[in-house]
Amino acid sequence: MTDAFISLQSIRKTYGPVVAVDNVDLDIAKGSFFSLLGPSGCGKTTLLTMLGGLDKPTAGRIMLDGVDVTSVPSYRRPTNMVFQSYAIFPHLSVGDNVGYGLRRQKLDRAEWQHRVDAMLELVHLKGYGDRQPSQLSGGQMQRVALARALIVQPKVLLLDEPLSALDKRLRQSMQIELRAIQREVGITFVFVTHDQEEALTLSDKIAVMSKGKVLQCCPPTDLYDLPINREVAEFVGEMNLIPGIVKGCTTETVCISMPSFGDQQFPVGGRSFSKGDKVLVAVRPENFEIADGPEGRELTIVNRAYFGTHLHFMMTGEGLETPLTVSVPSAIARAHGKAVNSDRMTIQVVPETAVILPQAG
Amino acid sequence: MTDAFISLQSIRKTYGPVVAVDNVDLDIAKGSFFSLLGPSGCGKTTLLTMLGGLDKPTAGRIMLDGVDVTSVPSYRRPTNMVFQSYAIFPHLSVGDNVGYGLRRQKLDRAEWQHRVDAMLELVHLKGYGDRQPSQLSGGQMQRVALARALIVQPKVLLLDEPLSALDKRLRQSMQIELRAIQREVGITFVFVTHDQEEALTLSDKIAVMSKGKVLQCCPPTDLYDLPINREVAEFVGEMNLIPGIVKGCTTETVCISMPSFGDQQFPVGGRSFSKGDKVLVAVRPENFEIADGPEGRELTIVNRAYFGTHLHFMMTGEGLETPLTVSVPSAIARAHGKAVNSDRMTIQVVPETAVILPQAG
Amino acid sequence: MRKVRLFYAMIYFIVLYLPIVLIIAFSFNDSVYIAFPLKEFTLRWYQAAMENQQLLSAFSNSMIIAVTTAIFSTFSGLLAAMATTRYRFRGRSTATILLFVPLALPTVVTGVALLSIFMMTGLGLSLGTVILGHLMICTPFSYGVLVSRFEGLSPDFERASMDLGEPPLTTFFRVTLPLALPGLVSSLLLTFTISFDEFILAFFLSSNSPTLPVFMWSQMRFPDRLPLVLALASVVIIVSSILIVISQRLRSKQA
Amino acid sequence: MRKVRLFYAMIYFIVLYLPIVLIIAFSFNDSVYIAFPLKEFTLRWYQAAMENQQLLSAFSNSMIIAVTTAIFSTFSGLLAAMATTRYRFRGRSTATILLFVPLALPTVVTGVALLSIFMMTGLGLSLGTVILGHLMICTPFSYGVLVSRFEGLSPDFERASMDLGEPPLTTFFRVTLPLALPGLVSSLLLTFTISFDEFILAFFLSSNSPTLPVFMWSQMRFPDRLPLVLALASVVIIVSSILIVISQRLRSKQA
Repeated sequence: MTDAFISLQSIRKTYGPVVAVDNVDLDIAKGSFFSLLGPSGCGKTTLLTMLGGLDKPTAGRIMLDGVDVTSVPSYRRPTNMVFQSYAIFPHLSVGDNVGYGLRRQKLDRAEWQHRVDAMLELVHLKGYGDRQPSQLSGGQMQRVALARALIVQPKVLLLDEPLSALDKRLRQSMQIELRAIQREVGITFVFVTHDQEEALTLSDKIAVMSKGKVLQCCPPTDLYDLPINREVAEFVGEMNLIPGIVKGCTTETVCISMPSFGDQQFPVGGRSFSKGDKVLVAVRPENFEIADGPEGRELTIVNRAYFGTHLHFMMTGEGLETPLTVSVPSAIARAHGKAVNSDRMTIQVVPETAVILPQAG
Repeated sequence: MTDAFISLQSIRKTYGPVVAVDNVDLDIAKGSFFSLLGPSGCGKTTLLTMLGGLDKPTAGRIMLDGVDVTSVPSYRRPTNMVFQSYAIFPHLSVGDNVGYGLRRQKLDRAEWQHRVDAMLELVHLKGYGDRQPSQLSGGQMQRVALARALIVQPKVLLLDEPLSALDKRLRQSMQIELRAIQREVGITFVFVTHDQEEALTLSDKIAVMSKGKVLQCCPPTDLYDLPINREVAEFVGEMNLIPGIVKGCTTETVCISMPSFGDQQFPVGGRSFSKGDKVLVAVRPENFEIADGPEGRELTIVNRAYFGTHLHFMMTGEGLETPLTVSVPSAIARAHGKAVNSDRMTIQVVPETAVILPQAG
Repeated sequence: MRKVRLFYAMIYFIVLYLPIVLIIAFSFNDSVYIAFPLKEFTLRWYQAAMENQQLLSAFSNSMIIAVTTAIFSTFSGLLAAMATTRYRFRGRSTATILLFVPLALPTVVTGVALLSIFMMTGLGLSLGTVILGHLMICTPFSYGVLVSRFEGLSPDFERASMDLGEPPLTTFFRVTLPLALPGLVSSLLLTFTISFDEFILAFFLSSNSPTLPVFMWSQMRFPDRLPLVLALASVVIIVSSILIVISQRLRSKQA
Repeated sequence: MRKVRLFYAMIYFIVLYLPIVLIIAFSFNDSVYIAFPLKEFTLRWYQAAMENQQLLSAFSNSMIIAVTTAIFSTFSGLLAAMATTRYRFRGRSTATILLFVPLALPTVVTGVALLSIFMMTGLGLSLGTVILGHLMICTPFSYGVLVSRFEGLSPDFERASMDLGEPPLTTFFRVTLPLALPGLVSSLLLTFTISFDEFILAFFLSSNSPTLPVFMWSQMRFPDRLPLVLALASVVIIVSSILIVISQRLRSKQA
C-alpha cells in the first residue's frame, strides 16, 4: 500500500452540505492506465481535479511519488490535465497551445520549436503548428489537448472524459490511439469516464464510484465477472438479478432456492452465506442456456429485439418480478424457430457463470 | 406501390443552395413501425417535418391514406409529432398538456377528463395530471409528449429522436414500452433516429439515409446481413472491408483474390460480377473464424479490448491497408492462450457470412 | 489578488451609493442648507411636497406619460421581437443594429429634431408629443428584453401547438403570449422607469405640462426648494428601485 | 399575420429614423428656418461650426471627459466582472442588482446629489467632477458588457493555464486579458458614446467648461443658431452610429 505511486488517503470533499467525495482511499500503480468509472455526479471528476490541484480536499492527504502534494497548487504540481472541454486557447495557434507550458523552461526558439514539433508528431498532427484552433475537428482538438499536457512531461496525466464529445466511430479509434500513446510515453494515466465500455476497453484497473464512494477497485475482467454488489453489477453491463433464499451451504457450494428457477447449487466463490440469507443470483443476459434440462424453466417472450449478432428477448414467468433479458446468438435463435412474442422458451441458469450477491444495497 | 398507406413521391427540399432532401421516394405500410436512420444532417428530420406539415417540400407529393396532403398545413393534417425537445408546454399542467389537442372537439369537462386520464394510464402516468412539467423526469416528459400526440388519434405518429435525451438504461426500457404502445394503439409510427441499434431493435422496416438520399430500405435483418453498399455497411454495425479483385465468376460462386487472404470462393448472392472488378469483401467482426485451415492467415495483434462477453482484437498483416477488427467470445479467446499485443493469431474468412460490395461509393 | 478585488468592489459600491444615501439623509434634515452636521429629523419636506399643487400635477403628467409609453413600447417591442426571432429574413442582424442606433444619439439632438418636426407639422406640444418621444427611446429596450425572452423559447412550442390542431392565431393566444409573459412584465416595468425618469425630451416636448423631472429641474433655481426636491427624489428612488429589482428578478427567473 | 408584422416593422423603422433623416437634411439646407420645402444645398453651417471657438472648446472638453470615462469605467467594470463571475460568494446576484439600481434614478436627481456633495466638500466643479458623474452611470454598462463576455468564457481556460504551470498573475496576462479583449473594446466604445452624449450631469457639474451637448443646449436660445446645431448633430450622429455598429459587431462576434 505505501509503495503506491499515487495514494489518496481518506479524501473527503464537501460543498456546503453536499458531500461530493466521501472518504476515498485509492492506490494507483506507476505507469498504469487507471480509470474512475461512475454515473455523472458520483464525484469522479471532483476526485480528478483534486489530484490535479485545481481543487483542495476538505480532508485527507494526497501522496504523489512519495511526496505529500495535498496543498501544492496546480501550477507547481507534476500532474497535467486533459479537460473535457479541451480548453484549447482560442487566441493562440496550435503550436503555441502545445508549447504553452514550456515558457518557464526558457528554451531558445529552435529548441522550443523542436519540442513542439516532436509532440505534434507523437499525436499525429505533424505540420498543424500554424493552424488556428477554430480550424480543428473535435478529434484534432483532443490531440492538441493531449500534446499540450504531455509536453511538460508530467508524472501523471489526468483525463476528464476526453472522448465524450466525439462521435462513436472516432471515439473508438481515439481509444486505441490513447492506449498506444500511453504505452509509448509510459506515464501514469488517470482517466475519468461514465462509459463502462470505454473503461473496460482501456484500463489496467478500474475504480467504480457512486455517490462519492468507491464501490469496487479491480481489473476490468473481475469487474465484469465478479461484481461486488448489486450496484456495480447493474452499472457494468446488463445484469439479471434473480431473487432467492439460501437453503444450505457447504464449503464448496451453496444451495439457493429461487421462486422462478427452483433450487440450484452454486459455487461459493470465496464468499460466506448462512441459511435464510436473502440473495440475488446475478446472471448476464448471454449466460443463460436454452435447454430442456431438469433445471430449465419455461418462460414467455414479451419482447424481442434484433441486435445484429444477437437476439435479445425479454421474458417473464412464474415467480419473476421483473422480466429477464436473455441474449441469444442469432444463429442459435434461428435454430429454435421464429421465437416471436408470446412464444414460450425454456432456459436455464448456468451455475458456474452466476454471481451470488446480497439482496441489500 | 400505390396501395401504400403513406407514399412520398419524388420529395425534394432545398434551403437556398443546400439540398436537404434529394428526390426521395418511400412507401410506408399501415400499422408498421418505420424508421428513418442516418447521421445528423442526412435530411431525416426534414423528411419527418414535411410528413407532419410543419415544412413544405420544394417539389414532390405526399399521399396519406389515399389523399394528397402535400399542401395541407400541420393543424389540419391527421399526423402528430413527438418532438426531440418534447416541447411540453411549461405553463400548463401535465393534464392540460395531454388534453391540449382536444379543444376543437368541444367535449364537456367530464368527458375531457376521462379521455386525458385514459391516455395518462396508457403511458403509465396515472395520477400525474395535476403535476407541473418542471416536476417531471426526462422519461416522464417523453411519455407526456407521447400521450399528448396520441390523444387526438392521429393516423400517423411521427417521432423525432424521442429517446436521444434519455440515458442508456432508460432508453432501453422506453424502447420496449414504445414498441408495446405501438402494438396496442395500432397506429403507424414513423421514427427518426441516428442510433442504428435503436433502429434495428424497434423497426419493422428501416430506410437508411445519407446526404438527403435513401440508400437502402428494408427489414432490419436484411440491413445487417445484406447491406447494399459500403456506406450502409459501415453505418450499420461494425464492418471490416477487405479489398479484392474478381478472378472469375460462375452462376453460383465468385472467386475473389484478396492481397491479404489469397483467393477464395464466395456465394454470388444474386449479384453479378465480371472479371477484374474491384470489390470489397465485407465481414462483420464476429464472423471471422480462429482456425489453422488452408484459408487461414496469420495476423499480428496490435490492440486488444475487453468488452465483457467478447474480446475485440485489432489485427494487421500483409496486404491489409487498415487493421481488421475481430470479435472473439471471451471463452474461445481464453482457450487460445493470453493473446496479448504482438502475439500472432490465425484467422479466416467464412465465405457464407461475407457480403461482396463494389469498391466505389 | 482576490482580496484586492473584493476591497475594490466595496469601495465601488460605497461611491456608487453615497449620493443616494445623502439624498435620503438630507430629505429628513430640518434645514434648508445641504451641509453637515445633520440637524433634527423632520418630515416637513415630505409634507410640503404633498401639498404642492404644481408637483402633484407634474406627478400625474409623469404617470400618464410613463404608463402609456410602457404599454405602447411593449406592444411594438413584442411585434418586432416576434418578427426577428420567429421569421428568418435577410438583413435580420442589420435590422437589430439599426434598432439600437437611435439610442446612441444625444437626447438633446433627438429633442431638437422632434421639436422641429412637431412645430413644423403644426402638431404643437402636449402630453402626446412627450409620449411619442419616449416611445422612440423606450421601444428598443422593450425589443431587447423581449428578444432575449423569445430567443430563450424554443419554436417547438408553437410548432407543437400547430401540430395539435391550433391555427396560428389560437396558437399565439394559447402558447406564445403566456410564455412571453415574464418578458412582457419586465418590459413594462423597465420602460415605465425609463419614461418616468427621462428629462430632456420631456423638457423640450412637454410645453406647459411639465413632468416630474422637469418640475424638479425648475425648482433648482430656488435654493430653498432643494430639500423639497430631495424629498421628492427619495420617493422616486424608492419606487424606481423596487421596480428595477422586480424587473431584474423576472429577467433572471426567465433565463 | 406575417405580412402585417413586416408592414408594422417597416412603419416602425421609418418613424424611428425620420428625426435623424430630417436633422441631416436640414443641416445641408441653405436657410435658418426649419421648414419645407428645402432650399439650396450648402455646407455653410458646417463651415460655421468649424470656426466657432466655443464649439471647438466644448468638443475638446467632451473628448477628454469621454475618453477618461471610457478607460476608467472599463477598468472598474473588468474588476467587478471578474469578481462576480470568477468567484462565487454569497449575495452575488444581489450585488449585480445593486449595481444596476443607480441607473434607475432620474439623472436630474443624481446630478443634484453630486452637485451638493461637490459643493459641500469644497471640491468645486471641473472636468474631473463631470468624469466622476459619468463614471457612476457608465460603469454598470461596462460591467454588463464584460459580465456577458466572461460568462461566455469557460473557466477551464484559466484552469488549464494554471495546470500548465502559470501562476494566477501570468495566467491573467497570458489568457484572461486576451480572451476578454473583444469585450473590453466593446465596453470602451459603448461608455465613450454614453459619456459623449450625456447632458444633465454635464450641465450640472461642468461649471464654465461645457461639453458638446451642453453647448448645443445653450445655442437653442438663439433660433438662428439652429442650423449650426443641426450640422453639429449630424456629425455626432454619424460618429456615434459608427461606434455603436462596431461595438454591436464585436458583441455579436464574441457570442
